[in-house]
Amino acid sequence: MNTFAVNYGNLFSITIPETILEVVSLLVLVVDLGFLRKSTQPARMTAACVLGVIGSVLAGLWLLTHSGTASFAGDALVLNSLVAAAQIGILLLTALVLLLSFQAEFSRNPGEYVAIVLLATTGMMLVAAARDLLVIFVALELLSLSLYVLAAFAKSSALSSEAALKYYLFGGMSAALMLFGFSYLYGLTGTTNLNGIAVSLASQGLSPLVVVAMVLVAAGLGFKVAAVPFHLWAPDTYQGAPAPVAALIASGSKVASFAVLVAVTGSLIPAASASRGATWIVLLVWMAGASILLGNLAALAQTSVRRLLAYSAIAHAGYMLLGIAANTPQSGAAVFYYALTYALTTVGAFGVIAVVERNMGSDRFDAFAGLSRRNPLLAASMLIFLLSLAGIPPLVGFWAKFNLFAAVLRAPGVGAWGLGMVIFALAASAVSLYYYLQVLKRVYVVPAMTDEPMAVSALEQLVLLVIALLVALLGIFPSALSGWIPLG
Amino acid sequence: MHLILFIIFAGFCLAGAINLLLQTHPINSALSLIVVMSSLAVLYLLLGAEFLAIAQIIVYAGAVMVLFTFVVMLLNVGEEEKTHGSKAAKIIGFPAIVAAFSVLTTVILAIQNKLGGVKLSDGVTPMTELSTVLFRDMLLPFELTSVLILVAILGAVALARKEGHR
Amino acid sequence: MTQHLHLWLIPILPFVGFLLNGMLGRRLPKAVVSTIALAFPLASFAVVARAALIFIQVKPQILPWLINYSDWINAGPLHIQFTLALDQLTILMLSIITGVGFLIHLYSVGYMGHEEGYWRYFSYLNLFLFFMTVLVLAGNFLLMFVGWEGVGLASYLLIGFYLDRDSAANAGKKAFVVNRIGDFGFLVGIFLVLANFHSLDFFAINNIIHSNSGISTATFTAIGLCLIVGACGKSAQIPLYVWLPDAMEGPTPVSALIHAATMVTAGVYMIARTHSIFDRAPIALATIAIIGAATAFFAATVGLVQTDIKRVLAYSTISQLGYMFLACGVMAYSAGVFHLMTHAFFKALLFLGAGSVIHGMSNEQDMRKMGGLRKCLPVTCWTMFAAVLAISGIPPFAGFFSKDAILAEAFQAGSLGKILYFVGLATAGLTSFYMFRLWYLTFLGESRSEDHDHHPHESPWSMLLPLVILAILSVCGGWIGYGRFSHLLSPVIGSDIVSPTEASSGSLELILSIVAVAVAALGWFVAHLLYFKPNDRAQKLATSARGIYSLLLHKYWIDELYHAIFVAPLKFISQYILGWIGEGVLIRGSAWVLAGIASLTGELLRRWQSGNLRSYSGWLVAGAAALLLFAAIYANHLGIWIHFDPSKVLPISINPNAAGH
Amino acid sequence: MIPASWYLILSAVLFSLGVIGFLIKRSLITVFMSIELMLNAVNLSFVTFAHQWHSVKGQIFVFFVMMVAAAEAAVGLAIIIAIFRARATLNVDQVDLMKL
Repeated sequence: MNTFAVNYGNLFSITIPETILEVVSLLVLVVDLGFLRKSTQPARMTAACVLGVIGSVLAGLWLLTHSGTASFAGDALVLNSLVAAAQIGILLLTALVLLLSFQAEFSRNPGEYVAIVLLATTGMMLVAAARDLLVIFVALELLSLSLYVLAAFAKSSALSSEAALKYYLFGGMSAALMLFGFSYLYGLTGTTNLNGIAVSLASQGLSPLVVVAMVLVAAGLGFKVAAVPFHLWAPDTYQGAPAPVAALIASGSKVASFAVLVAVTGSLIPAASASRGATWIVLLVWMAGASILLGNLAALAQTSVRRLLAYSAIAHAGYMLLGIAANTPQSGAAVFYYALTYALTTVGAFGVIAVVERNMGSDRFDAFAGLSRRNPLLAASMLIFLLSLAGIPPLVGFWAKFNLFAAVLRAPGVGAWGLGMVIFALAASAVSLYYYLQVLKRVYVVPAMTDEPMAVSALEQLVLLVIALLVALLGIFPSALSGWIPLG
Repeated sequence: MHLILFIIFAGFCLAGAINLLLQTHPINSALSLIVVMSSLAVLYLLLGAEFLAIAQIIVYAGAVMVLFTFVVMLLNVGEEEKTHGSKAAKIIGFPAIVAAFSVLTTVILAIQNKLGGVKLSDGVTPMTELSTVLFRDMLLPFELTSVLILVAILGAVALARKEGHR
Repeated sequence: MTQHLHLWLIPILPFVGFLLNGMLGRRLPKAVVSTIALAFPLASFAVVARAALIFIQVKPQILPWLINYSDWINAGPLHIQFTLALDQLTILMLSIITGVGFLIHLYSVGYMGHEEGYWRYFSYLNLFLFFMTVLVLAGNFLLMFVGWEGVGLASYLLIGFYLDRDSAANAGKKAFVVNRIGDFGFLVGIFLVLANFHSLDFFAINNIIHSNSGISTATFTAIGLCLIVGACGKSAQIPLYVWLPDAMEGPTPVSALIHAATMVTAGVYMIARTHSIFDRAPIALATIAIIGAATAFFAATVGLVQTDIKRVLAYSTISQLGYMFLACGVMAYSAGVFHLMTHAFFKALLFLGAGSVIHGMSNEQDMRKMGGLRKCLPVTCWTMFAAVLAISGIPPFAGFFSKDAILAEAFQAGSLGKILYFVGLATAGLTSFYMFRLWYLTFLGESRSEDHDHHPHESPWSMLLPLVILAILSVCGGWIGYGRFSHLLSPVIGSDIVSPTEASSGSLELILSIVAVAVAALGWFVAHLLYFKPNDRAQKLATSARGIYSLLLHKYWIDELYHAIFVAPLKFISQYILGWIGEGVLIRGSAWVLAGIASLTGELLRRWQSGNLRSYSGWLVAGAAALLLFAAIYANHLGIWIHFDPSKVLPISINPNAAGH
Repeated sequence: MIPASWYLILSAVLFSLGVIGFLIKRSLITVFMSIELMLNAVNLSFVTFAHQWHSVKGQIFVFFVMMVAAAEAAVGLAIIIAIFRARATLNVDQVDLMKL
């Protein structure tokens, strides 16, 4: 074991953004439970959200201004441009989710709600940066625990607690599976560091135990990204959780999980041993294929927009898994780009769903009927989000897909199978347009049950428009962020 | 000596775990789980993990299981009903578990020679070493657990608190 | 001079129009909305015209003229630039798009004047022009694809413009989804191009191809076939044509602009643009030719018996597009593009004329209820007559020259070409028949309208002016272009491989022309016999050949066939198989499912997402076990169990102290 | 001397029993206990490997798993209380409002 001295000084220096978030979350609690105890519910929510947004913006600004490459505690935690990009993306997503939470009425504990959202964000940021099994585990648990709690936050809704329960139970099971895999990895290599594991595995022949460990780790991480067959929680949780929480689960948590999946893939495929790599890749490809197939097919049968988004999320996870399986630096970056832009779009879609639900009390297709006449701007945003998810150019969803599949095809050793998978994925995404159009048909064509305008706060409207604009502009200038996040 | 201890406590472990599944009242299951955990503590001792053995008793058998029994009492949970919500669980689940377990065991047995053996004389991990690693190399995750526990407290309070008239 | 030519203005101007009308249109008076909607396309046309003058007369030698505006995508080894390209083909297409586009905008001011959502209509129309000009100006596949999908979107929005019609919404969706199938093929083709040429730039690819890069014919064929799927989707060729007749649900000027003159020709344009790939893929070329000829003939036969005036024109469009495909398939790209141009004139005219009729008849589209409109709508009547002559291939109208060129080239292109020539010739006869039938039924004879109180009225000048201009183009467009056309386009789409075309002899061409005109005249004659005077000859014919008539009337039952083969099973899967997941009752009641494997799968699917936690666990475990077993077997297949070297696996037993503290 | 594989197999058995708990137990509380059982199985595996490697990393890992498990149990039980308030039942088979 290498000797390196770690003290609070350098721990603090590398985790300043996370620390900012933690301090702000405590501040939120103090303000909410201390000063504003007697205030009205909306005032408390507003104060808490404002503080939360300020916190995430501060942390994001710090990251933006302090770019650089660093590693900590023997590479337990790394900070490079890609990780920083993921972290800034996560912070942005959190800020957007908080901005969309201003009107949320599901909780009577706004202080706790915002504090836990911020702590969950800390978890996501650390997950994205972690390169040590132990840190990955603890950070993932921080993330998961926060999300379990958040999913149950709408206590007056029976669906919310059920959503939390399903999320929790399968989260717990998958965490145990993943830990079991981690224990075998540790047993085979004697280290928990991903680099160490890569080096050690490369020097050994392929042992059957590694194969077992791979499957177990794939199960744990497959749960986080909602890949078939570990996806069963996703539709129920997306449907039952409060809308902003569902948005967070679908966005920030996804980004973080894919980041860690990329890192783990890098360590499980040491260049020296093609056959071991092949096993892991084949696992990923199978999960990807099953996710794409099942996600798209099941989405066709949905009548709840949230469940539809859940199944489409499964399909999107499948596309991204293909990119991870390609395992080149380009495909890794393409997955990042895809995950971030997908997450952004999904947050927007859930924002629209939240507004509709507040007005109509349901997220069924009928609730969206005539949205274009009740609120044209909201309808236009939804149009942009859903078309981007379907991969229609020139929206960003198209570039993400194009870039991802191009990266997959360029990866060395992609033969007929790789080409076949890409064609399969393209065909599936062509099918996916159909169910997105089912929603858009309600939005634009089916007459509304009532003509009264859809009530939406100016802030929500603004945030949704900004997201829609981002989705469209990034589609027109896909390389606009290339200094920040490489396209591939 | 080692063999006898292992067989006894591994036996306790298995018996406890199986009993956990067979009992219908949650309290009985909880007690069985305590048996499993205590036996595991002894096995940890056999493996030279002195500190973990103690932590196992205090944290798991002590704190966590007390929490469980507390909730059982609080909600006055009774015997579990034998409902039939799912056939798939049995039809699909059991063969799957058997298959997975067989693969796992086969793999472990296939490489068992290379896994080495456990000797009682291998010694005990010194506390100082443990704490050095914990508080120096693993400082980050250690601090992270404090955040984790904060989330747990906040969450538990927020979820378990009664909400007035709503 | 060239540095002052801003190509980006061409697409951006309509886009600004779209933004202005889309955002503010709701609050603006109609006059302002129409001014905005007309001014920007007109300005765009002016830029195109100036570019055309500069390049064609002053300095043709500097074409193709490429402008890289910026790095667009810079992803590792993938560099794609924001390139607009201008060459002779582009200039021609742009002139049609912005020119005819402007006329149709002008026409729409009158036609759509009373519609609710006037501003929405014009903003969509401008959006369409934006995407269409992007498609044509694109210097690489990717930018072209953006325009390609964009015009699909605009078309979807415009077909579904009549919000209160459910059939319109469904037609829009059908168009979008069918186009997506084509787009899927196009995308696969683009990926194949990327994988093989490592570039998506049209001109770079041409250079690679010309430098004999050693890319095999099989690769070219694969790429070509994928691109054909894309072209078939957009240009409504067999088997992806089904969306176009339904697209007639949209407003008539939209049908004229998008579904006749511009968007549907994008497939032909794309093939011409990438012809250097097709030139090296004979199988792909033959496929195009066969698809084109088959579509031309098939759609013409369906057109024979349709009674809805717009549907006749829709099938006629499909049929004419088939001619263009046939031309591309025999490597007569310039003939294909020539026909594209003349077709844009006369088909836009036909649609606008039909629109004028529909407008005058207060939204009546059934030709059986028309008749005798010659007196009420004189301008419409005679401009449409010019278009009918043009499309039927009667000299010296525009269609004669282009169709003749295609047929002549086909005849000289090997034995397959000769067979396809006769198909095309037969189609020409059918075309002339159903077009004259349309004209006779609509304008001659006595009025068959049931509504005697209503008197059809001629349209306002804003609708008639485009008709007259297009009529002039339909009359003169052919002989102006004749002869000069292939010379003009030869730098762009002149085949760079020695064409199999035999050296054409003047006498052969003359004979072919005479035969073609004779066939067209025959079609006219038959139509004249049947429809010139009210008589029951047509009725008799229909009854005596009832089988064929019904087959044709129902469009060969293709929609029904598609429904049975594709739609119904998909619906079945999504409604029933997945529906069972939620509704176990259905299954329990039916004994046949409980028996055999069918019951097992049904039960499994129903169980899968039952909401029950324990069954979720069961599935999760099953999935994990399956992955584990699969990985074990796969690993075994790789040989790790056999070549397992224990000494290298775990260092533990070898050196217990290896791991330091 | 006992082969280390015995410990590992014991761990695998305990883990499988935990998974079986998920499949057959109807009471939510007992299902939660099954999670604890699985985590304990993992811990045994970690301790065994730590012993074999003479490395404290594995033991530290176990230490963290314990802490996380404690926090997780607290959250899980809070969710149970929320469920109980909403549904007045802790039967797994009856928490299935959402399907398809």
